[in-house]
Amino acid sequence: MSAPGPELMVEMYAAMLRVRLFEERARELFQRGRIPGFLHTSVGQEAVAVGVAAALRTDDYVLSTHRGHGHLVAKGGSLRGLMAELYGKANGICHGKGGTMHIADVSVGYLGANGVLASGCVVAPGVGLSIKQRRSGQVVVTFFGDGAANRGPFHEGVNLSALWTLPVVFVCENNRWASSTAHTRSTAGGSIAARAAGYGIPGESVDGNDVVAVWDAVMRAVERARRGDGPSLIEAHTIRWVGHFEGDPQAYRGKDEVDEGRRRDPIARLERVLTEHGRLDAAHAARIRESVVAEIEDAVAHAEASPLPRGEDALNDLFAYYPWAD
Amino acid sequence: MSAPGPELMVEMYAAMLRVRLFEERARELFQRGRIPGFLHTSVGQEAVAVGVAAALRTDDYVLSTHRGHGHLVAKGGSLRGLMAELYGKANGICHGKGGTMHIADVSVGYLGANGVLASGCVVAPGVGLSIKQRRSGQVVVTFFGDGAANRGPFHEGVNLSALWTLPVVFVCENNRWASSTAHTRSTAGGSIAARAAGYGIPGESVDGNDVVAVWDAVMRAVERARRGDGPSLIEAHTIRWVGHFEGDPQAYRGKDEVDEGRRRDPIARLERVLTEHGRLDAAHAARIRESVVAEIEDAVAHAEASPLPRGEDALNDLFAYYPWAD
Amino acid sequence: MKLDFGDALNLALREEMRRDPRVYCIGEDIVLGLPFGVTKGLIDEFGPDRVLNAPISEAAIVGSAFGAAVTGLVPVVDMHFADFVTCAMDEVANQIAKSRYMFGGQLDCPLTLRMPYGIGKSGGGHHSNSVEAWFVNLPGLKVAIPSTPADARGLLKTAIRDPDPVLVFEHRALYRVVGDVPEAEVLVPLGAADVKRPGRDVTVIATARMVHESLEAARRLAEEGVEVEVVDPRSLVPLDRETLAASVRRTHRVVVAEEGVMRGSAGAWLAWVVMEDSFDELDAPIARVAAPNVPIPFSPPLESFVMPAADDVIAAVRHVLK
Amino acid sequence: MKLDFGDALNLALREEMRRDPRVYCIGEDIVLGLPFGVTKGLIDEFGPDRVLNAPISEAAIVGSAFGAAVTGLVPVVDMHFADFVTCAMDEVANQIAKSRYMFGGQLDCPLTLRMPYGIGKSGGGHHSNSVEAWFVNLPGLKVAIPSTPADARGLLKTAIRDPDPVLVFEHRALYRVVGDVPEAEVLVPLGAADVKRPGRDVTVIATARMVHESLEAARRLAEEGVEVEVVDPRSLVPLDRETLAASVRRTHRVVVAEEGVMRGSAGAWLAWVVMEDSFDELDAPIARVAAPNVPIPFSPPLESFVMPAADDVIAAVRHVLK
Ligand SMILES: Cc1ncc(C[n+]2csc(CCOP(=O)(O)OP(=O)(O)O)c2C)c(N)n1
Ligand SMILES: Cc1ncc(C[n+]2csc(CCOP(=O)(O)OP(=O)(O)O)c2C)c(N)n1
Ligand SMILES: [Mg+2]
Ligand SMILES: [Mg+2]
Repeated sequence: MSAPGPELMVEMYAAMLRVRLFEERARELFQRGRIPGFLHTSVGQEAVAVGVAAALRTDDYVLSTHRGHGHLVAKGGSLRGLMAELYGKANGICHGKGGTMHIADVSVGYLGANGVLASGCVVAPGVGLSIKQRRSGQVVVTFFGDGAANRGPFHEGVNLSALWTLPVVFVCENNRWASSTAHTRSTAGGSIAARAAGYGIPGESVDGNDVVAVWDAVMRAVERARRGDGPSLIEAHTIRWVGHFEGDPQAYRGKDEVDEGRRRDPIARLERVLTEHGRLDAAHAARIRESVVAEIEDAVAHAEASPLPRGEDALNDLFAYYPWAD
Repeated sequence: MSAPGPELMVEMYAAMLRVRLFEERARELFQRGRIPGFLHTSVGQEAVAVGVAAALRTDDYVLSTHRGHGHLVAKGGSLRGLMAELYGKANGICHGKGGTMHIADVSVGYLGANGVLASGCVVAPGVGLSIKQRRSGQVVVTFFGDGAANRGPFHEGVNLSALWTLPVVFVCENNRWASSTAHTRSTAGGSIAARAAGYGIPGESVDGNDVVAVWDAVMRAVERARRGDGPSLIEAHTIRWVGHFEGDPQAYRGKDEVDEGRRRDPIARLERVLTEHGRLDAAHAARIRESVVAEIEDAVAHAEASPLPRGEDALNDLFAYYPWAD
Repeated sequence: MKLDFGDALNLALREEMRRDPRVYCIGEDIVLGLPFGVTKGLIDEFGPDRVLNAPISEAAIVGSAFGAAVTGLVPVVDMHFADFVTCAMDEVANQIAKSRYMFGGQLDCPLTLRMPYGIGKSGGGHHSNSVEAWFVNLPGLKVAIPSTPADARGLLKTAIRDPDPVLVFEHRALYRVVGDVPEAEVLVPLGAADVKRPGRDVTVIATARMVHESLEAARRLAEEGVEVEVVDPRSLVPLDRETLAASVRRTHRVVVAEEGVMRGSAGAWLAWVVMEDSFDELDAPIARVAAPNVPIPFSPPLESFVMPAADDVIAAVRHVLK
Repeated sequence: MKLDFGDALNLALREEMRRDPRVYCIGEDIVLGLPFGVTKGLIDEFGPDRVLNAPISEAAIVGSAFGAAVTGLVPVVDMHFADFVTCAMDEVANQIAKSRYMFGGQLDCPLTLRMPYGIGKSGGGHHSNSVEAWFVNLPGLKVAIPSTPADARGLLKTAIRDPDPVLVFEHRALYRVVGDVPEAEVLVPLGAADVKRPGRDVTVIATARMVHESLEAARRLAEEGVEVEVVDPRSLVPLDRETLAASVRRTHRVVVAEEGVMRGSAGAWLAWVVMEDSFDELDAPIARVAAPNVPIPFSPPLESFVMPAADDVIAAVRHVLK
């Protein structure tokens, strides 16, 4: 296992905080009725998004899920564009057409959240193929949940990527639940990482609350992919602190799991490590938090101030080229 | 490994011969224009169909493929009904509506050939569920090819069956080719049986040209299923002697593979074993062949003599109940 | 009694599960009744053998229901959102719809597919679509589309008892709509349209949520003296062409109102049916109310722009009266 | 020059692959040109990086093409049989059709999906279906449906160059039909209907194989002095409503002929379009020629019974002339 340098670790700390505070703020705004739709946040799971993104270049690609804000924030997406989109504003990154579950920010390689689970698993090999044909040296990461791993596209996408040795990293965020269904009630054999062996590719299970462990596993997978040695599968075990969606009464689980999650808070954990090693002190941590909060408040202010789209804007953006309206 | 009794072995010999001669006859009839459509036969692969069927009860279920005549003949389906259906006759088992790729004979548990590859893999767990709820002690076998194994339903169906410990046996007929695409060019990791481990179920690779080996593996899988211990995956390696479909020029492979197949002819092999052990002599073998030929000729005569459906019969059989034609 | 649409469906499930031990429910998160509460509480009465939470494997959920239906059980599948039927499309289109026919009638397939669908609450492009037109175009399926709690209960019961596969489209926005439901176990047959409001001037043929929007339009138009007849086909396959034609014979003017997009939709089909059956009765071209030809956008002003409503029905009625 | 429909498609692929190194073909068994010869020989000219045999993984074939299309390549997917699009329906309906829109226009998706379809040669229920109606109902897709070798080549070339996803429906029975193809690289635009035969008495709007059946019908009817105008829309999305309407203004009588089933089909949509644009021009109800509402059966007499042909067009023409 290799170790990230201290600067990178501090950056990852800041990035996790950015994801956490962004989503906590989004939850609050949702509860206050500022954000429409369903809202799935990844509070507690930040180490996965950040550990992955820290191992990637800006021009590397990410295919995300219904729970994708963290992936986008970690990848360096515009907080303004994202928050305005969550608000459904005209200058949201998708002009208000996508919203929480269908956001893309192509400028940072973020090819889209997705309302259909596991769909990214079959899109990824095509992105990999394009990378390979263009010899661009990029990689593509596709995220999916423990529940989504049981859909057919997982099988087809992993097989094709392995067969054609494509630069794809499959990252399963195992947060123990698919909505109200426990991982143990959905996944025969219990391990998603173990399924990699059947395709002759590396499959690794990591502590998804340890950003360094995630970063390390993804670094190795990314290096392998860039070398031309093909895909890897990483299963990151983590815990979501909040409901499946905002407003979920969570009748399916006890408080103890969330308590466990909080005890194993990935942000506090990294803060401890950095502090112990003298890489971060209270003043520095406070400065980071301050600047993150400022960024987020800027995004919120921007979103609040932005105009809603006009109804008839619904007719734009469908085609790049269309001869007439029929 | 257990051994079948001598009577059963002779029965399997006769059954393989019945499959072989039925399909050779069907090929000939197809070439002579008596049978319409596409024709996929399993010549050379008979040990799989027969090894499986010999391990099953008549009330056990089979879900078949586009290459399914052998499965049906081995399961004890009516040769008359089958041949008349291949001819597209009104008294074919499906009234001429199904034809080679969509034949069912529910009376022997044969729930259907299928024109869509791997579809049976997701149907099987439902049949298994029904067996379990009805406590009928049956099992269901679903066949699929090495190519079909790369479709999503394989993953979803195996996972669900394993999760719910359903009485399902997944039998992959690996004949090295999916149409013109080599198994090695379609299946990452190379082994389909090895994929079972990822679901925590037994996966076994057998010589699909050895009917006794197939029977034995299926017997164990069936016993396990009937005991309530859940599904198994069996990969039977075999060789098709003929084209993917009747008329296939087979530009993708050399003659040597077919030669290998003929050298490893499952019927000749069992005949040798039986002869060596004094369980079959030339006269007995001749009698068997004679009676099989007679059955087949009876089916052909029946099919030839049967009437074609009237065009407007196309409108029947759609619904069990429909209030009117709209 | 008064029940909302979701509770009426829940009641139908309970009644049919009590009546027939072969009936079971399967879907994602249905034990807790997610996402719309329709299956809530069934687990307490019927236990885990008959109320099955499945993994996220739509092909296996729908495919296995087919396997169970042809071997003695009576599955009721919850598609979660109708949009996800795309993940089980072979199972519906090629296995469920075609097997009885292709096998010469050897197998019945008593399977019900519950399809929660429709625009609303900024669900966005992957959770809001009207896909019923695809299944109207697929011989071998029956398609119900109730608009009221009583119809929802009566049609779902009929669907479950039907020996053939039936898709029941349940509009998400209707689940909490309350209406009268008979105390008795009344079945609503497939292929029986219902005149939801009589009127002599214009026939509005509407489905699901658009029935309510059309009734609202009719109320408003009545104030101007325009009497709109609102006809709800209740099932698209089979289709009660006679009730539609009878209404046209009275009014001679027709609006077809649906939530799907204009192009190639179920409403386009209904408009054709009216044309075919009643061309000579028509005093004006048929008008259609439908969504524009775009996916369903997220942002509320965009979403309401594409979502057909009472105002659109009123405009269409005025148009055919011109 | 004279080319058959399949060779014309092959030529289009070659021309576009020569022109643009980003273009590649993917599908099952396409290296040998299976099943219909369209991709035959491409491997020799373009090599295995641009002619990809995929495993039997329709979702991954179509899904990966989407991934490639939005990141710099130009995929041409061979669906093998259009029926199997059911195995990749989420990829087409939710990813390919919707992403540009949902993402606010951030991504182009220059993807072509070749859809060999149609009844013929006892293919049976899983290899014979007309599924184009589903995609007409799916905003975000363009849908071409050529009938002649020249149109096939010209439309496929346009589809490949189009920045949006285009489905090209290729009728299986047309592959070996020979026709004139220009020497020059002529593109046929989407949304440009073509009058395949002028006539003053009746307009027959027909697609794909039914264009040929309609021309045959027109020839036979001409002997009786009935002049049929055969109009081929060539693409269903976009649709050249103006050319259709102009023809109706000449003839005032319309038949719509397709191979799909009657109920909820693309032809029902076309009939609606004529109604909407030309109601006042119509001197008779529109007639439709389509298959009955059943899956496609195997046996030749059954198959020919459901397969619409010239005789059916003739009957429909006589009907609208009554
Ligand atoms: C194909 C599909 N099926 C069902 C759903 C509905 N749904 C949305 S999120 C979810 C649970 C997902 O669980 P998991 O994959 O573990 O991701 P998590 O929510 O835990 O991040 C479900 C069932 C969907 N969006 N797509
Ligand atoms: C879903 C689907 N994709 C493609 C096809 C076309 N097809 C028919 S048979 C075949 C090859 C099948 O190979 P395999 O599964 O190994 O079975 P085998 O033919 O060798 O018995 C293909 C591609 C199909 N019928 N269904
Ligand atoms: Mg999860
Ligand atoms: Mg094979």
